[in-house]
Amino acid sequence: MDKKKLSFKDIMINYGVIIIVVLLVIYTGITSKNFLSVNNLTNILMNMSSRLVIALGIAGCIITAGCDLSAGRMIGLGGCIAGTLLQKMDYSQKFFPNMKPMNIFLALLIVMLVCALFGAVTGFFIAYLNVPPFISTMAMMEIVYGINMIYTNATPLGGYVSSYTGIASGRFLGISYLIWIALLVAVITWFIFNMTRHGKYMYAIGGNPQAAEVAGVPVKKTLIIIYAKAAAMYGLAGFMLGAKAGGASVQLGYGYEMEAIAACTIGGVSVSGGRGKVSSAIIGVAVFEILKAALQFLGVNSNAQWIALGIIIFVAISLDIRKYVARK
Amino acid sequence: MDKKKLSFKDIMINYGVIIIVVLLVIYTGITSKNFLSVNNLTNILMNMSSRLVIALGIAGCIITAGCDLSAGRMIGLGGCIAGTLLQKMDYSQKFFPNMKPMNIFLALLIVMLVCALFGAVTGFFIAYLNVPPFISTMAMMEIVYGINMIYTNATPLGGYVSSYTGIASGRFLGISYLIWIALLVAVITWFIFNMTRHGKYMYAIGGNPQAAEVAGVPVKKTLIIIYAKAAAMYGLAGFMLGAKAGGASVQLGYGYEMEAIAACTIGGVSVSGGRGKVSSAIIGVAVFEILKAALQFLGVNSNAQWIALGIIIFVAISLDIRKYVARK
Amino acid sequence: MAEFKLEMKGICKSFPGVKALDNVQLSLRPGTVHALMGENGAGKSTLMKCLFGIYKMDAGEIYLDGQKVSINNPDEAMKYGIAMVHQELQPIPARSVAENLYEGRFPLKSFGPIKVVDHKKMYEDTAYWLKEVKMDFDPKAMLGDLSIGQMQSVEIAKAVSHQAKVVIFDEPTSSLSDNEVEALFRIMNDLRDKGVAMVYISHKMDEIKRIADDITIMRDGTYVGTWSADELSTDDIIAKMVGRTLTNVYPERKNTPGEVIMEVKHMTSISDKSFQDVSFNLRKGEILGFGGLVGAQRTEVLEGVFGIRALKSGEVYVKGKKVTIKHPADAMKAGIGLITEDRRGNGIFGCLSIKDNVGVSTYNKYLKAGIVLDHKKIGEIVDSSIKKLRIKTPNMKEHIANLSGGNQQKVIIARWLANDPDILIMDEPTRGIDVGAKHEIYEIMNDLAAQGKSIIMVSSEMAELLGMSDRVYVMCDGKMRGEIKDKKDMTQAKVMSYATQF
Amino acid sequence: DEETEAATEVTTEAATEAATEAATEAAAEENAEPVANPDLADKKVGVCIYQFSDNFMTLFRTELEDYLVKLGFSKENITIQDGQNDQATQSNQIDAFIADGVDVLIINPVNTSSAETITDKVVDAGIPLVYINREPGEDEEARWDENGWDVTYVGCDARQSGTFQGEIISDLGLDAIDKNGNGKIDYVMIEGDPENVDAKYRTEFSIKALEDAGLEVECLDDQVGNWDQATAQQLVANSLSQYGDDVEVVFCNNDAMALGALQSIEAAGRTVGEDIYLVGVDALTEALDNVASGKMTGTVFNDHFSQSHAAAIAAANYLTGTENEHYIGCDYVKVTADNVADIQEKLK
Ligand SMILES: Nc1ncnc2c1ncn2[C@@H]1O[C@H](COP(=O)(O)OP(=O)(O)OP(=O)(O)O)[C@@H](O)[C@H]1O
Ligand SMILES: Nc1ncnc2c1ncn2[C@@H]1O[C@H](COP(=O)(O)OP(=O)(O)OP(=O)(O)O)[C@@H](O)[C@H]1O
Ligand SMILES: OC[C@H]1O[C@@H](O)[C@H](O)[C@@H](O)[C@H]1O
Ligand SMILES: [Mg+2]
Ligand SMILES: [Mg+2]
Repeated sequence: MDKKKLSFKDIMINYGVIIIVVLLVIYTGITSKNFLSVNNLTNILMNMSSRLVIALGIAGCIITAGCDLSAGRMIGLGGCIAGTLLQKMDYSQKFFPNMKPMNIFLALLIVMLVCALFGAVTGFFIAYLNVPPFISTMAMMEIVYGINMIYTNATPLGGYVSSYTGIASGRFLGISYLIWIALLVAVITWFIFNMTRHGKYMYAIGGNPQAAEVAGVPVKKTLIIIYAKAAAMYGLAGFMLGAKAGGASVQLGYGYEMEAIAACTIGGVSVSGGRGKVSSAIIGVAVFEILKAALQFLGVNSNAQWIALGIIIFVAISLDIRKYVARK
Repeated sequence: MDKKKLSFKDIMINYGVIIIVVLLVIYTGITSKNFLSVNNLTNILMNMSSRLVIALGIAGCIITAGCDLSAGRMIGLGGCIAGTLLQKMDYSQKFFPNMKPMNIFLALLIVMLVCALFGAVTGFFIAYLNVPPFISTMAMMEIVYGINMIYTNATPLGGYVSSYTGIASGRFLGISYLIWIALLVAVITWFIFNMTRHGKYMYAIGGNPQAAEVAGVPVKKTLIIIYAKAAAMYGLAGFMLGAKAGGASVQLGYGYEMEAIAACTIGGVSVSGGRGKVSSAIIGVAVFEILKAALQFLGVNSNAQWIALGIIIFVAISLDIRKYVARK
Repeated sequence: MAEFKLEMKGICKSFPGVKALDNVQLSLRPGTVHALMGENGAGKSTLMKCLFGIYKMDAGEIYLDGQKVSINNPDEAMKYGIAMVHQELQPIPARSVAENLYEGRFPLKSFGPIKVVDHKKMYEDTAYWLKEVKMDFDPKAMLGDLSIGQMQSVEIAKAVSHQAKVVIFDEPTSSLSDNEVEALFRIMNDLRDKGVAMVYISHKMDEIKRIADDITIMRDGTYVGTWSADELSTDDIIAKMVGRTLTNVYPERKNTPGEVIMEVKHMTSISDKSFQDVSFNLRKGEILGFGGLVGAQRTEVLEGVFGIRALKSGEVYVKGKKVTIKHPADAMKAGIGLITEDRRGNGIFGCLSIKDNVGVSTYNKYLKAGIVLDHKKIGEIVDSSIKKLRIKTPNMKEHIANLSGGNQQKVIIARWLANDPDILIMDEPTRGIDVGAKHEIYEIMNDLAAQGKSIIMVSSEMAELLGMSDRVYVMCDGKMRGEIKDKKDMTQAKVMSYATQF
Repeated sequence: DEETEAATEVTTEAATEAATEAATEAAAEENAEPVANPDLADKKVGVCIYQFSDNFMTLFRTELEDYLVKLGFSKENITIQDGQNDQATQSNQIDAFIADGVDVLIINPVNTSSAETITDKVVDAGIPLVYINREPGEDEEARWDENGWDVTYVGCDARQSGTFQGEIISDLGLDAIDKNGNGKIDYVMIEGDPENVDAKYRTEFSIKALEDAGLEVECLDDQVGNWDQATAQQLVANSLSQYGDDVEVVFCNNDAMALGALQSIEAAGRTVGEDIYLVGVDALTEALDNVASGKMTGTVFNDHFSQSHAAAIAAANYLTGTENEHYIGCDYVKVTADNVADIQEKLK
């Protein structure tokens, strides 16, 4: 085997997913004229925004070798709480008919706090009662859904005040607020992951929980914070999605956790814990959103899109995982 | 601490879930008259039958420290394939208008083989390309769904021949065929788990995959067999569910994997691998089905049922996990 | 000032089915190294884990400087000035050396109102402490990229960096090279001068004689006694640990090797950084030693033979026939067995019973009608191994994770004995094993050889290598550097001269 | 409450007649093939369906696509997207359609409450819009009218389907139904996806119709079956084993669930039409067969032909410069043993 061949293989292994996506973008750009328009690229960025917030939240859980199946239902709860608090006075189907629409920041705060509370409960069961994250977050997923059903009585919400929908339609420096929010969350998350003690504890717990415990890391407290923080981020994402869709219902966000976990993994967050960066989440989310848009532009049959998505996950992770496989 | 107190606590920790369920059964039996009728108990056993087949399939995956998110969609595929092959000649919406209804055993064989094939593909990616089971089965879940959508074009299937629906309505020694099938599957699974080399290999892989490799266990082959076998069982479950409901659609089985995983865990299968028995799956499935029936009998609001289910999972696993936590 | 820096009194600790500690005591004088001795499973690690707050003891008291204290978790232990180097490595492989060193106590600085980790200080301090322990790798290096020995050195640096008043070393040298051991002893001498009280646990008698001031001996979870190091000879220590006297550690060989049974030719790893062009042969009934410094790639070569590591080229002949080995199962078919050096990583199945741990490699042999496992036969074999190897356990259903390290090792030996290979590769077979058990393992090796089985033994312990081998190959840096055919040429000097031919 | 009354008005006997008429009209239209307009051949159509796996919407979209082609659109210019029952996903798809520059959008919204935002976006982009199957609120429809936007809704009123279900039962008369002789109609309700208006209205209006007919009702059990046959089978089996012979009527929000319920009813040794009554909605082929053979008391035909054709025509109208009304109604059709043959004929 000569050197050249090997390095080509290495490139494929390390950047395989990205290369595939770039090829797809080029192909789609050539065959359907508007794909590479500024308009459509903004669209893709907008679509990425809330997905990124979710992925960054879930990434924290995965890095501790956990996961969070409750993400989707938390998004729904966040979106619905925001929806009930931010309806126009004159909307005929108003949820709280006589309540003035709340200040949007206050509403956001409430959404994030409520979600964080549920997240903290999940974290408590994981940390103190040794319930595996998969099971614990699954249980919370059911509970949050039930609560949201009871709260909204399964009524779809709409008729939002313009300051709320304005979060999606408004722009600053030509860029949608949604994108700014996602950027801000990414920067804060980067800071937490890399610059704070909490971030390092997170990696330690994922890398080797016994070692972390023995080294004096407050494992339990850290876990609770991680799940609470993640839940707050799902709440934020629900808030963003509601603004963008101009409405919300209990189904909002359903199943998003799967895509977020897949996105993180594709980007390089290891489900066995201890490894993963903010950039991993960004790459993974970009892959998914670009793929979805490209498939639609190419006119691929919706049913076949599921298959394409599944195949991409297989291929992407097969290529990627080999980076970490010991040279055997 | 005196002996007595300790042993009460021990009993709670070891049999907590079962005790809670027994109390619930007694309470429901007293407050709603028909709960403890033979009729209703048969009914619960019928409901358990297909769930048990699923749980036993997924248990094998969990014991190897994996999981299987594709179960639900495989059930849907199995139910739909069976549906298309077993329609009456004179049914006007017949999927294959001129095809004679197949022999039901042949149809079952086809269903199980097709599912097993997809399961083997999942297993291949897990075993040979190191794709984590969570991700690999998630990808397969999407693919199988897409394929089923294309295959059936989301047409609801019905008009089954009576020999097919007879599997649910027919009885042998007064017990429904469905229950016999579940029993048979449980016995075979017990045999495989405990009496065969393959079963021991499964536990070894879950206990320590590297060690298994070094000990000469054919890890890759075993993993592929486990995922293929599990998929065949989901196919069987889909076949059973179709017979019982008298019809099938692509949504059949959706989300069942979560409940199956939760049931296994409640019964004592460890998500970190290496631990779990056939009886674990039986206990877990019984807990869920009894709970669901009891909540319905007690007239608990549908939305609140989600919350109750979530809480039971939390409590059950919190009690259970402590069996394995070294007392520090 | 109290006479003792630290006292543990009346310590009791039970695990389900095992009384691991029964009224044990330990008293550390400041400025001394206190050796804690005992067979595998005597309860040494358990006692230290109780001290460090990892286990909650059932009964007993701990006094620090004469004050009674209660220690509930490692964090509290560290706050009391206690540090520990753990027997089972505790690394976080995906993080940097510096982070591993400062985990749980990162230096912070203010970033506006927020406290952030002071990376600059962390890296500088890490570099300082690494230099203290005579190590000079990059604080930013990924811990997982280091060798096991280097990781152990990081653990030592970490314990030292705590500037603790009590430092516990639980078998720190089991994977250190001689140079690294020397460095450790220098550090310990420094600490002694600074008045630090140390506990030192090791199964290597020569180390004890060199470094210990006091010796406490335990047996079966009970306290035997405490002596000054000069009061006891090595034989005394062994007798008190084992409860009987052992005359010759390396038992007499009963046979002479026969014809060549296996030949390995020009084996080269698929990785350029790994072993190149390694050839050797093995005779029937022979104990063949593989010497070299830690990191010489001996393990990799033998794992290559066994089908765990990918090869670029090379051939293996067993009994004159060429065999293709791509998987351990192929190796087993060719009559080869392997006891790996990394017991926890790829040896034991922690959550499985002793029976399943022994049985796993032998199921092919015990099938009824080609399908059903013969549980009765397997049970008998496991039972007899437990007796033969004197594995300390309530019964064969016990989870292997609950056994002491040494007993776990014996279970793995039992696995391969049950498999009955013609050729058994043993990689560091006595690492972490007490003298009594070591002797037993050596006797088993000799018996196997006498039965016509062949053994390849990788050992970093010079005495063992020279004491047991019929013939020795020495590797350095992935290359075969020499063969010592004659027993009388086997000297430490000769082995070292080959082992350092970089 | 006004709204409720209005709905009840719509669903009088007269309306039933009108509905049957509409069905026959649609049938007539069916036979008369539309003329393909060549101007439409290069127009791009974006279609958003709330969820592909939905059986009824599958019939709807298949027919819609065929009919669009008949009207002159070319197949490769029609893109149909699966909203996966998620408004956010659907909104993204709508954005992509806008970016892609489609000429007309046909949207089956996931959440009708999001209609305002969707309309704003689409109107801003200057694209005509046809909503189908799920009706945006009155406020919203009023806006289209006021601003004269090219936006319309084509569909049925779900309240009507519920009322028809109730009427099918009430027409039988109390004596026929009240087997346990307590003077009440004892029923079990199996609901579809609870956030779907169709499910809500069917649950509410089927019972309301009974009460309006002067019958007393008793709800024994009300469970959520999520439109799913297997789930409904299990729920009804549980109900029957709890309430036994007291169960007199099983209402299912759709036919798939009614088919599941039928399995449980038969397994419990009960006979529809003799000691128990069963109604669904949708007129799935198998349900029609069952109505014909008496295994189901009745169902309600959810006329996807008229609806999809009307939607396709509305879309074509916008592109050819013809205006549309802002509300294009269609009617459900009550199906019982009496008229089942007609409906079966129509669906062949
Ligand atoms: N977590 C545990 N659960 C059950 N038993 C345990 C556990 N940890 C240790 N033991 C038992 O306690 C006893 C003492 O073990 P310990 O590890 O302290 O021995 P040790 O003296 O350190 O031996 P070695 O020299 O092999 O390290 C052993 O019999 C062991 O099986
Ligand atoms: N190519 C490599 N790159 C980085 N590290 C390596 C490489 N090869 C070996 N090492 C490290 O060197 C260490 C020793 O290698 P190996 O186990 O082959 O040597 P050995 O002589 O068998 O040592 P031991 O006596 O511990 O068995 C291993 O821990 C391994 O991680
Ligand atoms: O929205 C989904 C639902 O739509 C209804 O119109 C139909 O009757 C139901 O069967 C279900 O398909
Ligand atoms: Mg020890
Ligand atoms: Mg009555």
